[in-house]
Amino acid sequence: MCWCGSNIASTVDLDRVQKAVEKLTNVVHVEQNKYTCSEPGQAQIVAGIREHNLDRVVVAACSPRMHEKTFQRTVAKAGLNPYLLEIANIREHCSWVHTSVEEATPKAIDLLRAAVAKVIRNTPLTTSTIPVEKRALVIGGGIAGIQAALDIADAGHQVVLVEKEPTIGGRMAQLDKTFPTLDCSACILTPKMVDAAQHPKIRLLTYAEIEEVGGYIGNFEVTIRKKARSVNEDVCTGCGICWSKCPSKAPNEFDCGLGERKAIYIPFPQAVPNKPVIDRENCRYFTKGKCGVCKKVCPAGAVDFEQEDELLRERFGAIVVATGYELFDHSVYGEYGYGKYPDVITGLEFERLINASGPTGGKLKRPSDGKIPKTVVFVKCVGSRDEAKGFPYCSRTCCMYTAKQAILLREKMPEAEAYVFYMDVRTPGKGYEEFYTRATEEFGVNYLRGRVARIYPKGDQLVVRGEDTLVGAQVEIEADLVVLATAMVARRDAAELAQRIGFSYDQYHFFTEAHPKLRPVETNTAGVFLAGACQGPKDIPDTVAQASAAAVKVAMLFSRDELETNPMVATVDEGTCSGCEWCKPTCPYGAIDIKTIEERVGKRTVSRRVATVNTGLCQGCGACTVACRSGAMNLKGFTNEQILAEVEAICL
Amino acid sequence: MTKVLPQGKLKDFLKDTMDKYSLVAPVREDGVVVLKPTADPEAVVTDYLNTVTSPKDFFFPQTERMFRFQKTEGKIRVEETTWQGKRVIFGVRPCDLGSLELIDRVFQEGEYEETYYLARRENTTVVGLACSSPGPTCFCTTFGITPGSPEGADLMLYPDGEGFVVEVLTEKGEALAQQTETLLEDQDVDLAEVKGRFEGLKVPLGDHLSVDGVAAKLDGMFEHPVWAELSPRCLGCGICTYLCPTCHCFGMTDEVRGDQGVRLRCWDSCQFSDFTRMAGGHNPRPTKKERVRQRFMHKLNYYVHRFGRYLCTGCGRCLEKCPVGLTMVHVIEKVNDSGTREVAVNE
Amino acid sequence: MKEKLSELKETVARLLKDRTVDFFIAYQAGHSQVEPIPFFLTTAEHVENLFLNNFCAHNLSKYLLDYLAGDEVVGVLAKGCDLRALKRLLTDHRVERGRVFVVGLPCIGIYDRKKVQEVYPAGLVEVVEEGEEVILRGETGDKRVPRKEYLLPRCLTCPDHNPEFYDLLLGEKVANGPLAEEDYSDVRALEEWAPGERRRYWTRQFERCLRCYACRNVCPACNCRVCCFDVAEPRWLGKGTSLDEQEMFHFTRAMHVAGRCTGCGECERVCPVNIPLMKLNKKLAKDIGALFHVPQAEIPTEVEPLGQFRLGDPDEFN
Amino acid sequence: MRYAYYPGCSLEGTAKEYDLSTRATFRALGIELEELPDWSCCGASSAHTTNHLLAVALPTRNLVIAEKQGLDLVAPCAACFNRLVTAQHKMEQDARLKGKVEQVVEGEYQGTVKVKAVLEVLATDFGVEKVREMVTKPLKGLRVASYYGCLLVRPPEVTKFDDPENPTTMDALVEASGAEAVMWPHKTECCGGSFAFARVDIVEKLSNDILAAAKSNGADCIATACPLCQANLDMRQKAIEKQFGTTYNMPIYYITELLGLALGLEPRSLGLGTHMVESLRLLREKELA
Amino acid sequence: MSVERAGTGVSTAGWEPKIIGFCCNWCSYAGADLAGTSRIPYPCNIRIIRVPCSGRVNPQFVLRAFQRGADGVLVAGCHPGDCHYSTGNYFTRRRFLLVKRLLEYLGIEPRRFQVRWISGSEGQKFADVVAEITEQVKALGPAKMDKMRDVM
Repeated sequence: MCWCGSNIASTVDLDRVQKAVEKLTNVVHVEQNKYTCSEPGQAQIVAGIREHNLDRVVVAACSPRMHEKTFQRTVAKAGLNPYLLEIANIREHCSWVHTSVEEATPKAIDLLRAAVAKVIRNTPLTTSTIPVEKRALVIGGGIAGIQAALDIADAGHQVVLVEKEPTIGGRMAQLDKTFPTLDCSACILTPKMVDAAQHPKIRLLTYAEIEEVGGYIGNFEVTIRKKARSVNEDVCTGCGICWSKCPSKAPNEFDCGLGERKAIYIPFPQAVPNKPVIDRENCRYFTKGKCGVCKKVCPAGAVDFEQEDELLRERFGAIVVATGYELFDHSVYGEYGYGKYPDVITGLEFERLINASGPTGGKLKRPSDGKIPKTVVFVKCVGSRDEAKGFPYCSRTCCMYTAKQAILLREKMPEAEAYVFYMDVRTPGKGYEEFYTRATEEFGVNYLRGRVARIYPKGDQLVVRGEDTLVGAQVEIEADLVVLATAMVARRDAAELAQRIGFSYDQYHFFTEAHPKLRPVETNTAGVFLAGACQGPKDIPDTVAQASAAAVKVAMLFSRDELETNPMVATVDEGTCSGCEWCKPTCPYGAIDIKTIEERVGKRTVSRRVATVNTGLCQGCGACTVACRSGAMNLKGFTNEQILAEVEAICL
Repeated sequence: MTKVLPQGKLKDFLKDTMDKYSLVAPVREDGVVVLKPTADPEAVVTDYLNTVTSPKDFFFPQTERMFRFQKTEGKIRVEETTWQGKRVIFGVRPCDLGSLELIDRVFQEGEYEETYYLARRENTTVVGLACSSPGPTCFCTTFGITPGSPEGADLMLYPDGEGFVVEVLTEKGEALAQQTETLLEDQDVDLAEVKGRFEGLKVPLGDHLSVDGVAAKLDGMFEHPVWAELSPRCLGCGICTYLCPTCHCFGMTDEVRGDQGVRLRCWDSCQFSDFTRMAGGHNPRPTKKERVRQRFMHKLNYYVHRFGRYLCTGCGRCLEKCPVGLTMVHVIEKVNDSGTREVAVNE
Repeated sequence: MKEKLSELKETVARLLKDRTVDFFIAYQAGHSQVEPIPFFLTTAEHVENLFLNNFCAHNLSKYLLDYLAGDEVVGVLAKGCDLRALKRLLTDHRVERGRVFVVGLPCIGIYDRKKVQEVYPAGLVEVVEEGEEVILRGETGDKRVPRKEYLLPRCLTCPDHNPEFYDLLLGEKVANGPLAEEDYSDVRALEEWAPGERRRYWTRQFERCLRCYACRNVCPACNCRVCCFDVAEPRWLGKGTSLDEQEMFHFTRAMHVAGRCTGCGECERVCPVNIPLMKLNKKLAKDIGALFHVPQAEIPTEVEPLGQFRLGDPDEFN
Repeated sequence: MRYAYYPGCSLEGTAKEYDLSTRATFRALGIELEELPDWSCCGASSAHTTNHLLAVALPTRNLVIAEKQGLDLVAPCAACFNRLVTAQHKMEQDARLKGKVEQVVEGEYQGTVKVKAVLEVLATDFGVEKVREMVTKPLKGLRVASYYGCLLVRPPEVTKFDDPENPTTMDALVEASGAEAVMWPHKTECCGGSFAFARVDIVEKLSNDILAAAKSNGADCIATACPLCQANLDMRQKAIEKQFGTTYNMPIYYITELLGLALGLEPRSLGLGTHMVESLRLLREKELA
Repeated sequence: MSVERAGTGVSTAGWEPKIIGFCCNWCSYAGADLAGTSRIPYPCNIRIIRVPCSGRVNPQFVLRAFQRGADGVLVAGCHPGDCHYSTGNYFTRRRFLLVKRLLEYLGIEPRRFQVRWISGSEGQKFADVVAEITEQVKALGPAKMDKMRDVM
C-alpha cells in the first residue's frame, strides 16, 4: 500500500486499511511504502515476494494506467508472472476525489478487497511471439499504391505491388493537369511509375487480382491471380509492332471509352510495364479463331495465345490497401438526361478530352459531333451531397478539379465561356482558395450558386436550367458541353475485397480506418493499412501523405523480427462451446473462426464445431464474451470469474 | 357422536388454527393451486383436485439452510439451523398423506436420522382432506390408497353434505381439534359409513392399473430395451421429480460471502443432465436413458427392495404436468406389457 | 386429420423403409386426447401407433439436439412454428440441415389443452372445427365454443400456417394469415401498471418458480451445449431457490433468448406453475422491434439483433 | 374491372371534356366506373397551401368513402390524384396525424384503397397491349407530344408511378392508339399551374417553353392527363402567341380523347370541338375525324 | 433492487448507498482518473471495476451486483464512435437499452441502473455523473433485492 507521499496517506487511513486487509482470506502479508513506485518501494515488493513466497500481489496505489507496467516488471523481477498482479486504484479514484478520511478509508478497503478477490483468480499469462514475414503486399497501383510501395521498398523491405489493370498509374495517369499548381499529371507521375518498376525491392504484378487472403499480422497468406496476358512479359520488348498491326478495335477504357485502342494494346503510351495485353473479348483470334497477326509480327515471339491465369501463393507480413475509387454513375439523374446525352460528360472524360495524349489530341472536341464547344457548363455535386439520388458525403475534390478544368478551358480556349453551378465552394488546402480566386478573377469563370434542375437538348445545344440563388432567379444557359463533377465513390468490388481480407467498410463501402482521428491509416485488422481514396474521397496530396504514412506503419512493423501478442485475449472453453457462432459478428477484428474438433463420445469419435480465437488478431475487447451465453468465451485477465468476484467483494 | 366441521365454519377453523399454528394451505394463484404459507383464511380453497406442489415441500424444502459458518480470527464458527414453530398443513389429499409415510422411512429408518426433516414432521400437524371426486389422472388405488385413506394425517376431514366429518387420528390431531373445539359440532354421523363411502369411490385409472409383480419383473429389466424406447422423449426437466410427493434426491452446496457463508441442501432431480456428474466430469448416467431408468427403477424396484413398498402414491401429478407424457402410468403399463425375455445386451 | 394421419403413416413407413431417414420423430397417443406425446419411430411397423390431432403442440425439432454426435438422418414432423424453431437451431449452427428430413404439416391452429380441460376435464373425444367455432365432442355431449378462445396463444398470431421449408409436405398448403395482429397487448398492459404493482406481480411469479428448467429445456433458443445455469464456476446462478436467485434465473433466461426467441410459447405451455414467461419474451421482442427496427423480431436471422448494431440506434446514455 | 370514380371539381367545369372522354373511353374498354357518392373537394390549391390538417383531412374524407365502397379509386385530375396519394402517404408516416384526421372526418381510415391516375389504370391495370388490340381507328400520322406535368409523377415516393424525370406511360398509350409519340425533353416541366391567376407572366413563359419544345421536336399536338396543364396550354395559347410573337396553333388533347378516338368513338361524344385551340381541324387534316 | 422507497419501511438512518461502476479502460476509467488528477470531488459511494471495454460488461454482472446488495450500478464507456475497439460500445448500447427496459418492466427503479458515455477528457462529467446517480439512488433508498433473502 502506497502513501504516495501524502497524496494517499493524508486522506486514507492506511493503518486501518491494513488491519482490514490483513484479515482477508489468502492475504499473508501487507506492508506500506512512502513511494511504492520508487526504487526502494519496488525492492520492498521483490523482497516481500521472496520472503513470504507470495504468488499473488496487489499494489494499492495510483491508477493502473499509470504504473501497472512498472509493477508488472517489479513482480517479474521477483520471478512472478507479471499478470499475477492487480492494482487497487486508491489515489485517482479515492484519495484525490474524497476529502474526508472517514469517506476515503472504507472505500479504499472495498477497492483492496475487490483487487484481492480478483487477483486470486488471476492466472499466469504469457505473451507469445509471432514471427514477422518482412514482405509487404500493396494492392492497387495508383499513386497511393506506388508511393506506399516506394517508401516501403526504400526502407529496405520487399514489396509486391498488385494492380488489376495492365498498367500501374491508376486514376492520376488519366488526369491532364493537377491543382493547384497545374503541373502536368503525367510529368510528375510517370517518373514514379518507372521508379516503382525498376526498384530492386519492388515486384510489379499488373493485370493481377487478389484471390484469397488468410493468416494474420506478420503472416498473411495471399493468393494472387495473375490473369492471362497472352503476352510473355519476360520476352516482350514493348516494340509496339503488334498493336500497330492488330486489326481489331475496341473502346479505350483509359480514355473513358472516348477513343479507341486495339485488341492487343497498352492502355497509354507511358504504360508501365510497357508490355501489351490481349483483350480476349475483342480479339479476332479468340472470338473467331483466326487472325494471329500479332503473333506473326512479333519479333520476340512473345505472343502466347495459350497462356492461362496463374495463381501465385505468397506470404506477407503486412498489407497496404490502395484500391482507389470510381466515379459516380450519373445515369440515375433523369434531370440530366440519364447519361444519354453524349455531350453531358464527367470530369474524368473532360480530362481525357483536354489531354494532349487523349483521344482528341488535346483539342477539346465534344463527343457528339466533334464540334469545339463555345459554352461549357460545369455542374458540381453530382452524386455527392445528395441523399436522394447519390450520397450524403462531400466528395472533397470536385470543387478544386472543377476550378482547374474551368481554368484549363479558359486558358486553352479564351473565347469559350465557362459556367460553374455550385452549392458551396470548399477549398481547404494549401493554395486552394487562391487557386479558386484565380479561376474567378483571372480566368473569368462564371460561378453560379445553385443546383441545376434540368438539362435538355435544344437543337444541337443543351439547355442547362438552374437557379441562381444569389440573384433569386432561374437561369438557363445554352451550352455546347456540360461537365458533371460526379462524386468519388467506392469501387464496386470494395466490399468484396474488404471481406476477403477481413476488415470493415462503411455504409458507402469506403474502407474504415481503425480510429477516425488517431489511427487514420490502420484498419481494425492488425497488419492491414489503408492509403488513398479507398478510405474516402481524397485528392492527390492527401493520398500521397496517407500512402507514406501507411508505409511508415509497415516499416515500423517490419523493424521487429517478432511481434509480441497481447496475452489478454479471448479464449474458448471448447468443452462448453456450442459452435453457435454468435460471438463472431461482435468481433471487430475478425479474430474468431470456427474449427472442427474431434472428441470421444461413449465409444465413438465424433467431430464438432467450436469457436477459436486467433490470438494474433484479437485485441482483447471482450465483446464476444457477452455474446456467449454459455460462458465458453472468456477474456484472459478480465474473466467472468474475476469480474464476478470483484462485484461480490465490493458488495460485502 | 362424530365431530363435524360445518362448511360455514371452515374459515373460522383456519383462523382459530392460526392462533397457535402457522398455516400452510392451498391457495389459488395465477390459475394454479399451490400449497403456500398464508395468513389469510379467505384465500384458502378446497375446490381442487390436488395442489400443483406437494406437501413434501414443507418437510423437505427445496432449499434447506443446514448451517451458517463464519471465519473469525482464524477459527471457523458453525451455527446449525434448527427449525422451530408449530405448523398446520391444511387440505392434504390421501395420496399425499401416503407420500409422507414413504419419505418418513427414508429419513427415519436405518442408522441415521434426518433431524431437519424430523423436526418439521414433529412440529407439523397434517390436516387431510378426503377426495369426493377422483380425477382422470388419479390412480391412488393402484398403490392401495383410496380417496378416503387417512393414513399419514393427524386429523382427517371428509366432505359430507354441508360440512366436513372430522376424524382425529393422532395426538397432534387431537390438539388441533381442541384448539378449534368451539367450531366442531357433535353430530349423529356414522364415521365408518362416511369413510366407507370414500373408500369405495371409483378411481377409474387406478382401478384398472395393477403393479402386481412389477418390482420383481423389473429385477431383470435393467438392460431391457424399454428404457431406450421410453427415454428419448424426456425433456430432462425437473417437473416430475419436483412435483412428485415422494421424490427426495438432493445435493449440497455452499454459498460463501467473504468470510462467512451457509451450507444449503437443495433438491436435485435425477432427470437433470448434471445429476450424479462427478467433479472430473464423468457421469455414470450419461444419457437420458440411464436417468429415466433411474427414476422408475428407484420408485418401482430399489425402494421396494429396501422398504417393501412402491415409491409412488398415484397422485397423478406427473400425468398432469409432464409435457411429454413420460408418466408412472405409462411406464407401469410398458413394464406389464413387456416380455422379460428380450433382455438386450449392453450396446 | 384422418387423411393426414394415413398420409403420414404411409410417408413415414416409406421413409423408414427406403432408409431416407434412420428414425422419425412424430406423435403418439398420450394419456388422453388432449395430450399427444412425442414418438420416436425406428421401424416401419411403428407407424400403426402414429397419432395426429389438433392438440399436437409439442415442438419436436428440439430433440435433434440429442442426435448431434452421429450421422443418422432424422425425420421430423414440423408445423410452421416448429419449423421456425428448427430454423433457430440451423441459424445457431446447432443442427445440420442435411441430417434432418422435414415432413411439413400445414396447421391452422393447435388447441390449448388447459383451456379445453376447463370445459372438458375428461372424456373429450375430438375437436371439430366449424368456421369461427369449434365443437368439443366428448363422452358427455358436445360443447360449442368460439375457436379463437381455445387456441394456443402462439396460434392466434401465427404467420406460418405452412412451414417455411420442408422436404415433404403432408397434404395441401393451407391459407396463411394470422388470426390476430401481434400487438403485444399483454406487455403493454403490464407496462402501464405502477412499478410497485409490477414488482409485486413478478415477485409472486418468481417465488412460485420451481427452477425445474422445463422452460429452458423445451426452448429452441436455449440450445447451448452447456447451459450457464449448470456450470459450477463461474457461479452465474446459485443452487438455492431464494427470490433473488429466481429473479437472476428469469432475467438471464430472458436476456439469453432476447432477439432469438421464436415466439412459440412452449416455455409458458410447459411451465407447471403458470409463470407467464412469454410476457418477458414478448417484452424483449417488442422492444427489439421498436428500438432496432426489427419488424419481425421472432424470425431467426443470419445475425441476431444483439449481435449487430446500427450507428443510428437510439441513444439515451449521454 | 371496376373502380370508384372521383371526378373532382375541374371535371365538372373547365375540364368537362376530360370527364366525358374518360367515362366514354373507359366504357368502350369495358372498365366500369362508379362515381364516389357524396364526394367532396380534394383540397388542392386553396386548402393545401393554407392548412396542413385540412390538406390531409379533405382528401381523407373521400378516401374513407371509397374504403366503404371497397373499390380502388380513379382520380383523373392530376391535382386530385396528387392530393389523395399525398394524404395517404402522410398518414402512413404519421400515426398521430392519422388519429387527428380521423377525428376531423369522423371516420376510420384503413389505408386499404389504392388511388390511381387514369394513365395507370389504362396502361398498367388494363394493359397497353389490350388497348392496342381494341383500337379500331389507329391515329395514323398524328405526332403527339405526351405532356405529364408535375403532379402525376412527383414526388416519386408519394405518387409511386412512372419515372419522375422521363415518364413513358402516356407515350406507350399514344403509340398504342396508332399515333407517333414524339420524344421531347419537356414531359414533366412546370406549366405554371399554381400561378394561373397570380403571375400570368410566369405561366405564359413556362407554357411557351413547353409549346416551343413540342413544336421544335416535331409534334402536331400535345396530349395531357391533367386539367390544369390542359387549361394553361390550351386556354392561354392565344395570349402566349401574342406575347412571344409566335404561332403554334397546337391542339391540346386529353389522352382519353385521343384513345376514345382511336377506339372509334364519336369525337363530339368525347368533348372534342370544345377546346379553345381548334381541336378538330388537325384531326380532319389527318383524316382522323 | 426494489420498488420505490415509499412504504418499504426500511430505515435509512446512517445508510449510504453502494454503487458499482463498470468503466471501460480507455475512456471512462481514464475519465475517472482525470477527475482524480484534477481533484474534482464527488461522492464516495462509487466503486469502480475496470473492464477493457463497456462491451465486456455482461448484463449478468449488473444483476449480480444488485443481487449482492448494490444500490446502484453504472456502466460507463466511450462515446459512440470513439470506442477503442471501434464497435464495442455499439453492442453495449443495444444490450443495455434492452436491459434497462427489462429491469423497469420487472418493477425495478430504472434510475438504479445507468449507462453513460464518458470520455477520457471528461473528468468533470465523470464526477457529475457519479454525483447525480448517487443523489438519485439516495433518494430512492436502499435497494432490497434481498441478499439471499430466505437463506443467508
